[in-house]
Amino acid sequence: MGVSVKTDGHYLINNVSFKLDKGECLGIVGESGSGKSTVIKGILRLHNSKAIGYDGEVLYKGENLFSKTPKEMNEVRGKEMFMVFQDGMSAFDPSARMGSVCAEIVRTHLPVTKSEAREMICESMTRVSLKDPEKILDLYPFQLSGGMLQRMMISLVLVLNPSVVMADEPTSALDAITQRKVLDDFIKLKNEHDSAMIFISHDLGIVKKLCDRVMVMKSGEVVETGTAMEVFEDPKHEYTKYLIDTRVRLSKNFKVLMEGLCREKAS
Amino acid sequence: MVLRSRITTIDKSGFINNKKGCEYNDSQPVYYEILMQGDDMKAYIAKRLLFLIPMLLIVSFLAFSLVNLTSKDPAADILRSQGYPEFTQEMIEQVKVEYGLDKPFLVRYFTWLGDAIRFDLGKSYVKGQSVSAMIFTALGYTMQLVGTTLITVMLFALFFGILCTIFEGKALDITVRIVLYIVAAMPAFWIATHAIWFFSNTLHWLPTSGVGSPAHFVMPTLVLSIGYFTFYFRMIRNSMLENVNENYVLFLRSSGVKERSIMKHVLRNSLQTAVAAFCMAIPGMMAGSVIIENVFAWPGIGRVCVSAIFSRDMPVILGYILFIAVMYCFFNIFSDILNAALNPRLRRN
Amino acid sequence: MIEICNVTKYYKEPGLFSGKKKKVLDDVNLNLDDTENTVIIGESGSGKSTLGRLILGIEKPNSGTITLDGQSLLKPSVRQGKISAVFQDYTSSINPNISVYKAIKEPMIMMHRSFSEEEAEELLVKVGLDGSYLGRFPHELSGGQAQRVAIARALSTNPHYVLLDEAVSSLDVSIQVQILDLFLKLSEECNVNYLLITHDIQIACYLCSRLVIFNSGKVVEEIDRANVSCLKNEYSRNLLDSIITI
Amino acid sequence: MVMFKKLLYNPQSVITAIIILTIIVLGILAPVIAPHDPTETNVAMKYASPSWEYPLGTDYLGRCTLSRLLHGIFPSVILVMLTVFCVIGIGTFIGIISAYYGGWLNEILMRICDILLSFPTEVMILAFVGIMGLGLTPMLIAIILLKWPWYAVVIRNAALKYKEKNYIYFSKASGMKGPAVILRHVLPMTLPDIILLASSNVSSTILLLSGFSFLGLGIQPPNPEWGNMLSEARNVILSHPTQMLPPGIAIMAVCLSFSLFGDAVRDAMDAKHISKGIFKSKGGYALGCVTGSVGFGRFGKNRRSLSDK
Repeated sequence: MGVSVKTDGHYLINNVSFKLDKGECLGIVGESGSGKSTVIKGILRLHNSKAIGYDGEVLYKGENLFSKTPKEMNEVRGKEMFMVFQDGMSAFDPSARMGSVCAEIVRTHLPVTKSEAREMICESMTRVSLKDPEKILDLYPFQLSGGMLQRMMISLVLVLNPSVVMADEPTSALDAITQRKVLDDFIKLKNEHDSAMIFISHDLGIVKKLCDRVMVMKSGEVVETGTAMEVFEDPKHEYTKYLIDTRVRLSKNFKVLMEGLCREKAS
Repeated sequence: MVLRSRITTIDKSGFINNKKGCEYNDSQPVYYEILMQGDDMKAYIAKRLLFLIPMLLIVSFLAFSLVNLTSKDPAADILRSQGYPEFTQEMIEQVKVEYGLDKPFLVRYFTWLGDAIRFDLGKSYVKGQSVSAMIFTALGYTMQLVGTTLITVMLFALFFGILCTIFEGKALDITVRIVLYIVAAMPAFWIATHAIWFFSNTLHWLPTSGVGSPAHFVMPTLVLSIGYFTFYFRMIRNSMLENVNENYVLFLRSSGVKERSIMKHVLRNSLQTAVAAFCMAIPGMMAGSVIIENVFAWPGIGRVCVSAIFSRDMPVILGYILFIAVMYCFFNIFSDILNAALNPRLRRN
Repeated sequence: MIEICNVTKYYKEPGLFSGKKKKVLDDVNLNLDDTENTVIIGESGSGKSTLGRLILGIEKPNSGTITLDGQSLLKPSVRQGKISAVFQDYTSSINPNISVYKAIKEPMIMMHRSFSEEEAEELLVKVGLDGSYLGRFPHELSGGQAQRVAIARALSTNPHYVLLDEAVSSLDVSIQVQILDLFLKLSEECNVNYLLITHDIQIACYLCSRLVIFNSGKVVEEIDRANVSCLKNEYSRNLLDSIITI
Repeated sequence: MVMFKKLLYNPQSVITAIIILTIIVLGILAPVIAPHDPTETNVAMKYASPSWEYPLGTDYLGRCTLSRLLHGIFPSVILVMLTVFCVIGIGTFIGIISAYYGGWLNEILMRICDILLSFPTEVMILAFVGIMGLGLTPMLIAIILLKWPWYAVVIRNAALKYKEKNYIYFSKASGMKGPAVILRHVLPMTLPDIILLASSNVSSTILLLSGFSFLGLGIQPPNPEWGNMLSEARNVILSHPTQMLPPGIAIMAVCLSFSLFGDAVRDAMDAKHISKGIFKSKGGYALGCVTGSVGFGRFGKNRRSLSDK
């Protein structure tokens, strides 16, 4: 699919095209301001400002999302494509209990009663190792930690079972340890589910661990696309090389030190 | 990585600062200090009410000393306010004894306070009536006016607030805002006078002033509403627009929730502040209706007070000040409690 | 040598009669050498930034002492010119109302030292900018540039210690590396020692040779960079395991 | 300073500022430029229509309306502005001190504010007029004594969001003392908030005081003041409805200019600088404008949510 988002003639992202197959995980990397999240917001047409317009087309199961009516779009959102936000704390209505918001989202797409929806959420919450789900559902978002909120969104994915999961920097607002755990949940989600995934991150390490294919973006344009292997082992474009090089240099010291340990253990 | 910095700032402002220990066993729910529920809420209310006592003492003392210490010769004032153009020393002595002015200041304060607790605010110098009776009779009328105004304001502000949020930037929104700008800059009494001239004297649709029929309510209510309406309209519109751009709206929308249901979430979040502010508007209107009551000859407390000022009737003025200040204190606490009940985030403290 | 002895810090909850206290730092003991760069690693809410503020003398500890070469750091005269800082949030590290030159000059005003534009320009060149930035305002700078100006400002008094409170965390990775390299270069040129506060072990290992792991207001473990793989504490192990390398 | 540049290029702020300045100058020069003595009566010419001699006509005693309007600027606008500036000065001082130093000083100052805030301005104006007699002075005194806590609370909230900025930490770390930090950083940063507050409150105070003058509690006739000019015109509204227009329109123009100027200031303030806390207390500004009263219950909340440890 190809996406362009422009505002008043000035392109925020230009000529971004990619294809996502069933069960595939695409990683979008780039530095801040490269237009990563604009792409997925554009796919779902979430920019509500009148100044922002779209060009091109997003073909999903043969249909162009850009030519759908808002009503049809609402059926695609959530049910077909679910978006995981980067900051759980602000993504949930601050004055509603977790249970009511989640049940509302589930009931928008599935013909179930409130209590059934709640049960479904509880069940999927245990699958992402959230203990005591009943109690969590009675709390407000600000009473939960960032990691737990991120998992709540993953459990919504499990309930709604969308074909495409889009994650917008879902781990970057978290502490290191929690980040790792949430990443593990995403890996589990990818392995156990047949949904396709678009994973946005500025952290090349995470993308390398999780994604099958990688798209590198720079100031609104795609610089390089390829399988994760290709891009990380043999980057074609200067910018990709530069990104990978700096990232490698950053962890070089640490890696050397840690490898020292491995060698010691081996001997 | 920008996000991380945002989290830290939230952290500093005390929103999510109660992380218990480290998070490495994250699968165990880390319950951030659970808020007041049930008993805690009661404790909060009790604490706030307890705080009211010293507050009321100070307020009453300030009011009493303000009225009593500024007058050089209160007894002469009393006589003058009772209409004696000239008076002898004897008369002054007699008045002093009659009104207890010969006693020391603090003794007078505590006597007055003791009486005030029993709703006895002394007697009017001019009419000789009990001040509390005067205030309570007038209060009935003022409360009727405040009640109708409050309902009008709420209905209009909500209606236009929501409408203008939905049609933000469209002709309707812009027109409403321009009109409100101009109306808010006009003095209320100026509008009132013109309304009387136009609707009563020219068209003969509505009575000019006084109380009696429901028709008497129309003009005072509408004129009094104008100022408050501008404020609440702006407040509702601002907080709704602010909420519309919040992340949770985007999340709900990205999950395919219908716009109407999203609007409910937005409303609930943006009305929290408005409800508490509506609550504070009640004492505000009681005090703010002074001018309108006088223009429309509405026999409320504001009018009682203004006529007391012209006749220098101190007990009435003092009673009025005390009454409004006490109302302010009460409603302030009430709106705090209401806010805490409505907005779970605030219950933390 | 900065010595931190038995430092405890509470924050009182707001309210006149509220007696509730929150312990942020709990009996912290640390010695910061002036021969090597030290890093304090901890997650958000672990109290590491509070420790940073205590070292800068901005806040007072509730008990315990912090001394610089034996003298209490709470006296401005002791710390003036010797300890400086670079903070995380580049948008707020320079007052948006004043120009770069004025910002760099600020620490000098307190020390009643003159500071010419040439000296400021020299400093800017040192941190990889040039004289044309002197008249600019903070909103005209990118994140990396703003952070460079903040570094120039921190170095203007020739301090022995520079506290880096998450100084690179809000930058993009490629700029992070640039700034970290700049730190390493300046450390040799200007003879400064860094005290880095961060949540990122990889950054820590890049810059510093001594690691202090910090959790819920306590020092969990102190270790040399060479032995980072031998961390023993459960929390530190967890932290280490969570690192994603490339 | 970016803000002032923005204001300079915004027609809304430039035009309103020019109007306000012109009115002030006219008010100061009134004795010189007014065509007649404002108290000089000319019964033969009462209710005269606008003419060359009386550009805006005359009132029921044949006094020149234009001269009365011009002379009314001083008590109706200039005195009110001076009062508001005075109040804001006190409020800024207390607010910034209590935000910057925090601790018990803050607690005491804020409790004092809480107590004074439980007297609504209208009531205290009535009380002061009741005690000190009719006139403008008791009203202005009441406003100065009663309004500063309100400004102190709002400015404190504004200052609090700058208190934890890194440049302030840096200044403190490099040994700068409290007053220097306040003058160098905190005060310039809160300045936009203060200007916004001042411009929106001058108009509310003008409206409030003209209301009381209208009731006859303010400046006593025959001295001209816009409120009491309206009060005199009201008595003859049936026969001469146009008498209400000049002072009413004057009040409206002044208030509109001030509130439009305030809005331009708000637009010019960088959106990034307006934190959540001040957004909420923005409601408070307007509440003050309209009713002269304060929803200080809500400020309490801001105070708590911007907890100062």
